[in-house]
This record gives sequence, structure tokens and C-alpha cells, in this order.
Amino acid sequence: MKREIPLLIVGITGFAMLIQYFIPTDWSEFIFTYSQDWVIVIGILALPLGIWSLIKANVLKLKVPDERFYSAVLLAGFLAMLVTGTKRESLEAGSTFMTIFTNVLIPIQATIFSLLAFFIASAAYRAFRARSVLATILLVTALIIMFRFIPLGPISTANLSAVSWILSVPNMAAKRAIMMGIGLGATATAIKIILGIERTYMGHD
Amino acid sequence: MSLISRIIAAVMILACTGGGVLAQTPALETLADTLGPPAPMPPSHVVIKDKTNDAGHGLIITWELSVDDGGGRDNVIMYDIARSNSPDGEFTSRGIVPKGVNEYEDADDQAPTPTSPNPDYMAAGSTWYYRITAISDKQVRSETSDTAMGVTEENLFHWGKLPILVAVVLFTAYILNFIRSARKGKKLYVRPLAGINAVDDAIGRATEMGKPILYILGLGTAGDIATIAGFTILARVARRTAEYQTRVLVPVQDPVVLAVAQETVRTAYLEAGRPEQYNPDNVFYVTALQFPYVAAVNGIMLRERPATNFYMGVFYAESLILAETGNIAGSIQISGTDQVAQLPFFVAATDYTLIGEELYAASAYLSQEPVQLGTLKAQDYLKAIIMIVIILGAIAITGKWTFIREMVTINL
Amino acid sequence: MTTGELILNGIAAFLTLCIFSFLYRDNPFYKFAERLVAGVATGYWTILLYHTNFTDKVIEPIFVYGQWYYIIPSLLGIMMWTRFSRKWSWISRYSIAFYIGISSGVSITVYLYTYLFKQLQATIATPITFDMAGLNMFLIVVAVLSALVYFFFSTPHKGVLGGISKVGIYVIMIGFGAGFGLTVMGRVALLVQRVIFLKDYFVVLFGG
Amino acid sequence: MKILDKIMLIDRRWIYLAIGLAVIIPAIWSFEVPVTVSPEVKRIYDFVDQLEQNDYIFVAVDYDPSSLAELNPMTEAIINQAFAKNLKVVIVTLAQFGPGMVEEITSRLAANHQKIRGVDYCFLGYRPYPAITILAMGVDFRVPFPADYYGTPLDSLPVMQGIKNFGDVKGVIDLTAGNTADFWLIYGNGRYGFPLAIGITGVMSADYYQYLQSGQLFGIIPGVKGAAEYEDLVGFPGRGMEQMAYQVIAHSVIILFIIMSNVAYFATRTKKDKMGGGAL
Repeated sequence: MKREIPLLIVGITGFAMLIQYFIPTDWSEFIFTYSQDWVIVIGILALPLGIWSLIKANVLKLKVPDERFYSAVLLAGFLAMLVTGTKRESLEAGSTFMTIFTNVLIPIQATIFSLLAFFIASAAYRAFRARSVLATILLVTALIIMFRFIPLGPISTANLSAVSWILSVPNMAAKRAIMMGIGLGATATAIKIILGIERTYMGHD
Repeated sequence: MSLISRIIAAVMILACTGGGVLAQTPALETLADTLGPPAPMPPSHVVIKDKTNDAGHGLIITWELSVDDGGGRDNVIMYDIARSNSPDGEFTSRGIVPKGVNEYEDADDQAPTPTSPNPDYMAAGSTWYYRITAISDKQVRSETSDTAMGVTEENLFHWGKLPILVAVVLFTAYILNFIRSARKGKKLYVRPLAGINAVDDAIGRATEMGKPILYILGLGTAGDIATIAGFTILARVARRTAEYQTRVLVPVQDPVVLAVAQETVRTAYLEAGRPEQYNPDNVFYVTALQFPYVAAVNGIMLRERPATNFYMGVFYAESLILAETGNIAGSIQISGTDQVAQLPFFVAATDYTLIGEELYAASAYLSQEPVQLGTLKAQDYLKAIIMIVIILGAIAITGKWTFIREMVTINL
Repeated sequence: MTTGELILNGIAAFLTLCIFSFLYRDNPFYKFAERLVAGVATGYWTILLYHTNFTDKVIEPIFVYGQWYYIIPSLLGIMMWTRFSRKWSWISRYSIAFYIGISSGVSITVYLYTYLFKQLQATIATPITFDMAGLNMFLIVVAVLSALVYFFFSTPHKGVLGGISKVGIYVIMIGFGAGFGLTVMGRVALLVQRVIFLKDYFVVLFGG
Repeated sequence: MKILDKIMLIDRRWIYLAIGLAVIIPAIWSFEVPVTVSPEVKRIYDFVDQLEQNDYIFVAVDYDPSSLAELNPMTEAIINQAFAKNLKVVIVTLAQFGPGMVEEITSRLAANHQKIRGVDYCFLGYRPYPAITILAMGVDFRVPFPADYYGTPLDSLPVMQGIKNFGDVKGVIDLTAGNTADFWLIYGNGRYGFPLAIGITGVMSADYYQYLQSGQLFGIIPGVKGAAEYEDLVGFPGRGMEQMAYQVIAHSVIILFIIMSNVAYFATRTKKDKMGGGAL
């Protein structure tokens, strides 16, 4: 009852969605859109679980002297967005809500994203050492591709032909093979989930 | 030819009814004046068939080209397709196609609603009448073709998707078959995977160091298959950590993932016989957006200094930010994702990487249950079939035979 | 810039620097920005979902359009809240079951179509002719086959198969090297944008 | 050996500093860097270069402002080249938010080259549904575009006299951020067989090199790098070149670090690699 019926539900809904794909009628189309809405609605209504988890952890930390300030900042940021965002119009440009979005969220997000420029360099420094055949292949390919920016006269011209070949032949082949493997692996896992063979995610008592 | 013209036709309908690509075509008035430029001969033999693989909202109209299209006076530049709901009713233009094309797909599946009535809607089982006119380069219209009739029909199976159905049935059959033979006790070999073998060592290391394990499920939802594979691996990891009494921290960014991850970890502690040691606060929600989530996880890595970081699931650009920060913190890192674009970064920056399909195989490996290992065998069989199709297909296409390629082509 | 804009840009510039300070080491400024953004992002997400998806998929269907059948997913969503109670939390498994069942059923065909059939079809689309292009097509076929062999799990990678699988992992590594090398440009461009943002701000601030 | 040991265990913050400087320095002092031209870019340049005065070239500007940073430099370089050679240019856009951008670029460049709208070039405008628009233009430009972007009927434009469809243009260059390249390949080159080249964003470029191999494209301009190359060839340095300074320095820094790392690695190889890391 606590585990068997949910597993049965997984099997039935999964099978229904699988069959739906092959039936082109309006009915079938409706089931598809409607079921996608189920997933969306469950996802939205589950949000209080996340918020509760976040609030609880940070309210508890308010008692820890070293953490107090930071948790207060987090809670203040959260509340500020809730208070300024109550009206539908607050999603339009110019509102306090969107001003915070533009001047706090956007710059921080963009800056974290840009940290990648530094990390891609340090990762290359550490990983691209010719200590094995595989590492050497990785290193040489990445170097050839990066060298396309370096102006070295005739060497560069030859290098650019190599770049174009690498991209269209081995790189393309690698991508395709990895994708086909993923296709098989994901399909097998999904079939196992529907058949109830893969059920770890469900937990039990 | 026919596929292309179908696509043209489909797009033309949209263009003429909704977007109005060609709505600005100059008025195509007929020049009845016999002294004017000559009118082309009309197209003939109009045949109307149901559009297949649909819910009954479309018809395919074919005709024989006007004799002045590519021959005769050679003055046809396009055809106008007109429709009516009765043979004597008013015929209105549904679209045009360029010369040389003898097929048009007329479809409209926008059922009318109280707010948007749609008189052009083609209901399943409705009857329509068509006439085709050729138009010359001087905008002179031919006489109309004979009127032809067609009835829309609802189809119950999408034949264009047949190859996928065959693959599903074949795959399921193989999986069930290998599970059955595995249950009978047949021993199955699986080759070692470095990333899997490292899991136990990594947990042992955390125990020795007295530091926690950090388990990242990525940015996928609980419905993503890669995330579900991540849950299975999490269950194994959590079970070991329960046995060794090591903490496992799971920061997540989706509330449903939070619920499932908590349930997974709780069950793992239960199975390890230590339910009292399970702390639900170790699986916690951080925030929903990608980079704020990354910022928080980075902070955890540098402050908690986990002995081992796992990355299992769907990852985007954050893969390298996380992996490099984990490296700064001195953690051993094991990663696995089905995001092809992120694999290079995991391979470069983490100690072990499960590449694509290996992530899905990992749960079977870790369980060592014959039932799970059986599915790996099924995957290999499918892979062998794919390889045979590639070899035969490549040979066939070189000999200009397209039948193998067509066999694996999906016509949506 | 007006004073207001100057202040707002100043906040953005300050937070940008807070995040960059992480490169040196973890510090209170980074921690401040990290927590602030976690709070703001959660608040933003909550409000966004409330005004968009929640209104469109729960409130309007049920209360405006009278689509009573939208009550079912809403009930399933509310059943997730039983997780607040240890005793009743098993009820949430019903919701999770629908969530995962629907997603898995849809995934099967999506993965087979995009990841398998489309790739398969692309691999056997072009004839192998006796020129450079044909040679490359031949090489692609061979490379795809050997990379697929690398993913065989149930056979030992020894002998001929071991050799092919080795070629396969080489091919895969070339792909990874190329992917890594190609990405550098985009990442540098992101950093350039932030640097130019800071430069423009300081130029205005100090009247450079 | 001591120095090499230190290099092996270099504090990553030195790497960060180097990358930071590589980006900050060009932001303060802008300068030009030399570029080496790729064969696939050179072929497009040569193609346009060998055309005779008053030959027609067709340019499709199929991107929205979100990809403007990478693609505008290409569009400008190509139109600059065409105007400088006194070619006639026909321009279309299949991107919804393209027209304003195209209008701005063409009128600015036309003024620079003393070219007259309707006489030396024609901007057809925008139509949705790329497949049908391309097919219809293959019949006659006047089918989808009875009038140009400014509402003048094509028949009354001097530049459009005696030109009917793709058969009358020497080649088509598509500047795109994504899938419109597929439409041009299938419905354009595939059906009407005109020479086709594309300029495309860096991330998308890898997927299109296969069409170079198969001969369906005669050239590709990939990302900022390609744009800078084209600007270099045409001799009108612009935004592409500007962005190149950052890229060249940053790439050089990373390459230098990789080389250093390997030198140190081989020199100290007898010792255990203490840095760890890397799945290999």
C-alpha cells in the first residue's frame, strides 16, 4: 500500500505515456498536455518543501554567532523579494522587484558564470599533462583547437585545416557515439523504472 | 520531392492563414481580355487523400501539372489551391505552391473556442472540396481544375514512428529475457569501471579523515532519467556512509528532488540498520537558480572541506566551477553526467568520470544484482544491432540504396 | 548616470567584486554575496512561479475556466506537503509516482528519437566515395563504431575488441579535447563583459 | 630542479592573476593583434573578391540582436567588401527582430560608401517561416516580397531590374545564430543549387563543418575569430578585431601555462605527481 501502489502508478502512467506517443488523435494529444501539467503543478506545489528547508536551516543558524549575520542577509533577501513581488505588475521593468533582480541577481549570476574563464585555465594547467596516452590525446587536441587564435603565419594556416578536420570528423564521431550510448542507457533505465525493477528512488519503511 | 513539398505546403498554410508570408502577393486578378497575355492551361486530375498519421485535421491534395508548367508556353509560376465546404459554395484560397510542385497539404487543427472562432478548422470526418488554378508569370489565372472531394480521417497509429516502437519492443524483450536468465542463476560478466571501483575507496577515505561526503545531484528535475540514476547511486553511497558513520551532505535545487533524495537517504540508513542516525537536515534545499546554487555549493566545499564530492545527474556550465572548487578544497571527485557538452570538463577536473551511458550503468554495477546486470547485457545487444545497422547502412548508401536509412528514419 | 543609477550600479559593481574575491580565498564578502543571492534567488523564483505557472495552471483553470480536472494535479501537489509529517509522509509517494511515471514514459521515446535514431540516421546519410570527403565519411563511420565498442559492458575488453575499444576511447578523448578547446573563447568573452562593466562604472565614478 | 618543482605545485592564484590581466590590459589599452586566416573564411572572401562589378550577391541576416556581438562584425565586413567592389547586394532577414538591425547597418555602411538604396542594394525585409520564404524566393523574389522593406515595389527599384530569383545571384551568404542554416542548406542549396556559405556563432560552428566536407557549403565564418579574420581580409577592422585582442592574449596565456606545466612535469617526472587531479 505504501510502496506497491505507487510503483503500480509509475508503471501505469509510464506505459500510458509511452503508448500515447504513437497515437496521433486529439484525445492522445490532450492526455499528453494534461499530464505535462500534472508534472508542472506537482513541481510548483512542492516548492514550500524547499522554502521550509531553507528557512529552517537559516533560522536555526541565527542562534550561531558566526553565522547570524549571513543567515539574516539571506532571510532579508528572500523577504525583500516576497514583499516587493506581491503584485502581478512587479514583474514589469521599473518595479522595485525587478530593480533588485537587475542589480543584485543579474550581476552576481553573470560574475559566477564568468569565473569559468579562470577555472578553465587552472583546470587545463592541472589536467593537460602528458602522463598517459589518453591525457596526451586530450592535451594535444585541446592545444590544436586553442592554437587557432595564435597568429603564427604558415603554421597557423596548417593548424586551421587540422581544426576544421578535427571538428568535422573525430569530434563529430565521438559526439554521435556518446549520444547513442546515452540514448540506450537512458531508455534502459526508463524501461526499468516503468517495469518496477529500478525502484530505489521510491524508498520504503 | 514529396516530403519537401509537403513541408512547403504545411508551412504555406501557416503563412497564409496565420503569419501572412504571402498575404502581400499582388492581387491575382484574372485578365479575361483575350488580347492580354495568354492564360496557362489548368492543372488536371486532382486527387485528395487523407493526411496520414494525424488526428483527422488535414488532407493531401495532388494534381497533374499544367501542360504549360515546364513545357508548352512554360509560363506557369505557381498554383493556387482553393477550398470550399460544398461543391457549389464559395471557394477561397488556402495557399499557393511554386511551379513544379504537384502536392499541397491543407491542415488546420485549431478547434474553435468561444474566444477564437476558427471557420477554417478541419474537424475529423469533415468533407471538403478543392479546385486548383495555375497562375502565369504575368499573373494570369488559368481556368480552375475540376472540383475534387476529400474527407478527413482520424488515424489511430502514427506509422512514421514505427521504428521507435520496434526499438522499444525489442529493447523491453531483451531486458526481460536477460533478467529471466539472470534470475535462473546464469553468471553475467561485467567489465570493471574505474569510477565505480573508486566509490568504496572514496567513502573509506572520508571515514578516515573524519570529513563529510558531498553529493550533488545536478540541475535536473526528479523526472530526468540522469537524476534518477543519481538517486540510485546516492542510495549506495548513503548506505555505506551509514555503515561507516560518515556524514553525507546533499544540497539540492528542486523541491521534488529534495523529497526524493531525503527518502532515498532515509531508506539507505534504514537498510544499513541505523535509522536513528539519519538526519533529514543533511539533505537540504539551497535555491532554485543555477548560479546562486553554485555559489552556495562552493561555499559549502570550502567551509566543510568534504573528503569526497560526487556529481551525478544533469549538469550545465556549473560543472567546471564546482569541480575546480572541489579541487581547491582538496576533495576526491567522482562525476557522471549525460550532458555531452560538460563531459570534457568533468574528465579534465575530476578524478573519475562516468561518461554518458556509464552513468546509467553505474546503478547496475553498484547493486551487483543479477536482475540489474541483465539489463546491461540487453544494452550491449542493442548496441551490437546499431553497429550492424551502421555498417550495412554505410555500405548501402555508398551503393546509393537508401532503404536502410529509410528504415531508421522517423517521419514526425 | 543619475545618482540613483550610480548607486544601483555601485551595488552591482560591489557584488561583482565580492564574487571575484572568491578567487583569492573564501572570505566574508563572498559569503555575504553568496547568502544574499541565495535569498534573493529563492524569493525571485517563488514570486515568478506564483505569478506565472501557479496562476496559469492552478488558479485560472480551476477558478476561472472551470476546468475541474485540474483539481487532481493540485491535490497531488498538496499531498507533497505530507512530507512535513513523519507519520504521513508516505502519502507523498503517490505524487512522486505520478511525477516520475509520466516523466519516464515520455523520456523513452524522446531519448530514442533524439539520441539514437537521429544520430544513427546522420551517420549513414552520406556515401563513402573515393575522394577526401568520402575518406572522411569512412573515418566517421569507423570512429563511431569503435567508440560504441568502448561502451560494451558485458564483454572483456581484450584481444581485437580491446584494441577497437582503445581506438574508441581515443576518439572520445579527441572529442573532449575539442570540446574543451572550443569553449575557452566563450568563457573569456563572459569575463570580458564583466571587466568592461566594472571599467565603465569606475570611469563614470571617477570621471575618467 | 627547485624552480620546476615549484612550477608543478604553482599556486593556482597566479594562473587567475594572469587570466585577469589578460582581460584587463586590453580593456584599458586597446590594440590590434594579427590574425591568421582560415581556409574556410578565405574561400568566402575570394569568392566575393573575384566577382565582377555589378554582379549580384545575396546576404541573409538571420539572427536576432542577442547574437549581434558575434555576427554583426561579419555582416558589416561582407557588406563593406561588396560595396567596396561595387557589387549589387540583395539582403533579406529571416529573424523576427532582424529588420531594425539590418536597416541600421545597411544605411550606415551605404552612407560610408556613397551607395544608394534601391540602386546599389535592396533590403527585402522580414518574412516568417524560413522554409517557405526561401522556396518562394527560388521562384521569384517578388513572390514573398512584392515590395522591399520600405514598401517600394521591387519592380520599380533599379537594382531589381533583370533579377528574378537565386538563378541571378552569384552566391548566398547566410549569417545565422542557429537553425536557419539548415533551411538554407535543405531548401536553398539543396533545391536551387546556388553556392552557399555561412557565418555562424562560435558554439554552433562545430556542427556545420561537416557540410564543408560534403561540399554543400563553400565556406564558414566561425564566431568572433572568423569575423576578425574577415575584417582583416577586407581591411575594415571593427568589433571582431577588438574582441580578438582579449581572446588572443587569454588563449596564449592558457597555452603557455599548459606548456610550462608539461615541461615541469617531464623534468620532475621521477617524483610522484603530487598535484593529483584529472580522471586520466
